[in-house]
Amino acid sequence: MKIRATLKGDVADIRVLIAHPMETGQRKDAKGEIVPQHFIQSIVVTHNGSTVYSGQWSQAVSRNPVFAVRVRGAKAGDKVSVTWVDNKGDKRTDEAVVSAS
Amino acid sequence: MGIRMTAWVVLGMPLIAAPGCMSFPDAPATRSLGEKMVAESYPGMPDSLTRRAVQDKAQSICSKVGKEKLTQEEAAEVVRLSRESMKYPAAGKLAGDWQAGARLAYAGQGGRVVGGKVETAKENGALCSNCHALDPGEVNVGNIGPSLIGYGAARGSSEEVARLTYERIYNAWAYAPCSNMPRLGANGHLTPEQITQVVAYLIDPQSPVNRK
Amino acid sequence: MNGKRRSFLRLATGAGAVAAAAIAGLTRTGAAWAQGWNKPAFESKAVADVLKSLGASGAAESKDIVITAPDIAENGAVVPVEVTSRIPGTQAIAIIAEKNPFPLAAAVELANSSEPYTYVRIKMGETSNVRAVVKAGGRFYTAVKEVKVTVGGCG
Amino acid sequence: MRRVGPGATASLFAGAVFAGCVLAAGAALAQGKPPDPMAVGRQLLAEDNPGELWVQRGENLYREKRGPREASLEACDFGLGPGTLEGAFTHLPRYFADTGKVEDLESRLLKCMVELQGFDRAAIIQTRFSNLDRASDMEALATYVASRSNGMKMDVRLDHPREREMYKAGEYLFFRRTGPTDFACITCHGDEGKRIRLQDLPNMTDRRQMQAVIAGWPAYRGTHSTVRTMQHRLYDCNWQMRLPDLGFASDVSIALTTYLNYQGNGAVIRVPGVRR
Repeated sequence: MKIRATLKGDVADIRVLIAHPMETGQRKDAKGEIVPQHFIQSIVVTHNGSTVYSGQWSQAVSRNPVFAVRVRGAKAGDKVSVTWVDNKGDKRTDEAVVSAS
Repeated sequence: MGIRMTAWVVLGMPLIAAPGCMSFPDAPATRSLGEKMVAESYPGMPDSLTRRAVQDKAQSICSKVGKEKLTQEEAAEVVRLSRESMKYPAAGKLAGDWQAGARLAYAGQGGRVVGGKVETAKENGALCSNCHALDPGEVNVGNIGPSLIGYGAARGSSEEVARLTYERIYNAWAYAPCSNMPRLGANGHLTPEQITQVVAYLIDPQSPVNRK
Repeated sequence: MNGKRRSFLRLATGAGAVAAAAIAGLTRTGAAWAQGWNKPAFESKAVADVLKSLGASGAAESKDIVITAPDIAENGAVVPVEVTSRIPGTQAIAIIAEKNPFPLAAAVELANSSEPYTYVRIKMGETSNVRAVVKAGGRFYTAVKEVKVTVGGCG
Repeated sequence: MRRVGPGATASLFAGAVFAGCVLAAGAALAQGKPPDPMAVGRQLLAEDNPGELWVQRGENLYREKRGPREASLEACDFGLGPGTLEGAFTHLPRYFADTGKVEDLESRLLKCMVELQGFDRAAIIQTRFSNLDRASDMEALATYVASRSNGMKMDVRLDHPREREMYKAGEYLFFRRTGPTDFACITCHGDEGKRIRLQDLPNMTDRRQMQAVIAGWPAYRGTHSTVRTMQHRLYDCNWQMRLPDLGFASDVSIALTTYLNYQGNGAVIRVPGVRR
């Protein structure tokens, strides 16, 4: 995961890149076998510990997902965390700090 | 790095040199080097495929490096070779089913190689829309070749127009030597029957290409 | 986050509890977010059913929802969709690709401190309307934009 | 992407909510052209680059002790001495005395993975390109190493006679028509304002357009959901030309890369790029 949180005025623009296959369950692999669904279902972004984005996604979100959230009242040094959980129960959390643009 | 830099500085040369200041292999040496590379750069491929990377005579003439121009003699030779290559459908009719041609015109697949195998799934597409506008209602078209919107409306659908169109698809270089247009029939990418379908798509008054 | 916001994504059934629990355990405000994946909404094949599952049936058309997405997408696998709401009190935004086999792509709840904005890249199987649904002040609003999906390159 | 100026990627976090829209429409109006129906998408896709995830992964792979010899790649020489990555990519391809060959980034990585780490050459070549079922170490490593020249200018020198041979051979191949489509590189990349379907084709006889190309490879390709290297770009063009599979790190590929990179000299490297 890669999180960029950049300040513009008092708004933190939080942009997130995630490495995830986001399999739809419709694709066949090289052997012609269906690749089972494997996608992020829930994703939460916090700003200084408060949830600012609580998303639910389908398999239609692109492979290697990219998403963004913008938070007011932010300042440089604020803490941001992103946590995702997929349909297999895999999860991951990463953290970043808001930087001045 | 240090040594390279020092050498240039000592010699008082600019750090970025233009190719003109250096000695390069001449054209015949370059050609033989390039051809040797081609012969060695498709390892593990069957002969039936490596043969594709060997130039025929017309391709060789048409491969002018840089701004070098085709001579009149060369152009005439390409036209001659191209006329020689012409083959026509067994049934004789040069304009087929325009609706089948419509499907072919927008199809870009066929004949590509992955892992030493030629893709087999479907028939070869005619690749037209990669480079030409055809149906004015279709925006997803290229512009490497001229727009063919209204092709038949402008020319009619006579036997002569059908023949000219067929030949320009079968081997475009008979009319425009060394143009960007692939010699789709002569190279075996399309069958004569497929070409008649594309001809119909271009000239048939019912075709969207000619819709007012 | 208040109770009303939660209802946008609340899951009627127990499915998705694994995901919910995992998130709950990992975020400090987890308890407020201990709702699962909205299975009925995500598994609906008809747009009307998606809206119903989101509680958004009868959402009002609004010019105050701006969808920024390409008129023509060069690659259906990666269609960027940005939704901005100018409706006061925006609490949640959903993105629906109407002709996808399962139209609901994402449903997002936002905090009071979040800008009324969401951005995500989605897959689109064919040319289709992209519909945004906004929940604001407990009411639902919607807007659409057509995205034409092309086969790129040499096909 | 090519219609988006270099400044666009810098304005990543424009505070104005509709910045993407306004910039795109504004640019079109200013030029008196109808708005480009793909501009919004291109701009949005240029703003966030999943390819950055490959830089991270590549760095880990570079530092990690791997392979039968349990060695990292930190002793790999990309032309500026073992372990020096900064600026190394700007001079590639170049002649290497230890192999007696002109090599590009990927061929050099291949050599080091075989000789330093003890990996099987054929196995690396087998997995040189990722697919949706399998990642490629080569793609991640090439992206990381190239990214260490970010901000520097492409500067292929052609000091060595073998480099000059490669350059001339590359030029010859660039114009060489072959295969069932009669294509050469120049067929699609020699004129202004050309497209294959809706995709713009850079005119590679124009130095500035060539620089824009060279600045951004390896690149994250949205259609492939992965980073691709120049080796893959050339392989892919070969595939569209209906030629057989172009050999990885083959002389044809390195000669073309030498020609292209030299033509793109002066390009400020910004890797990974973003491509359709």
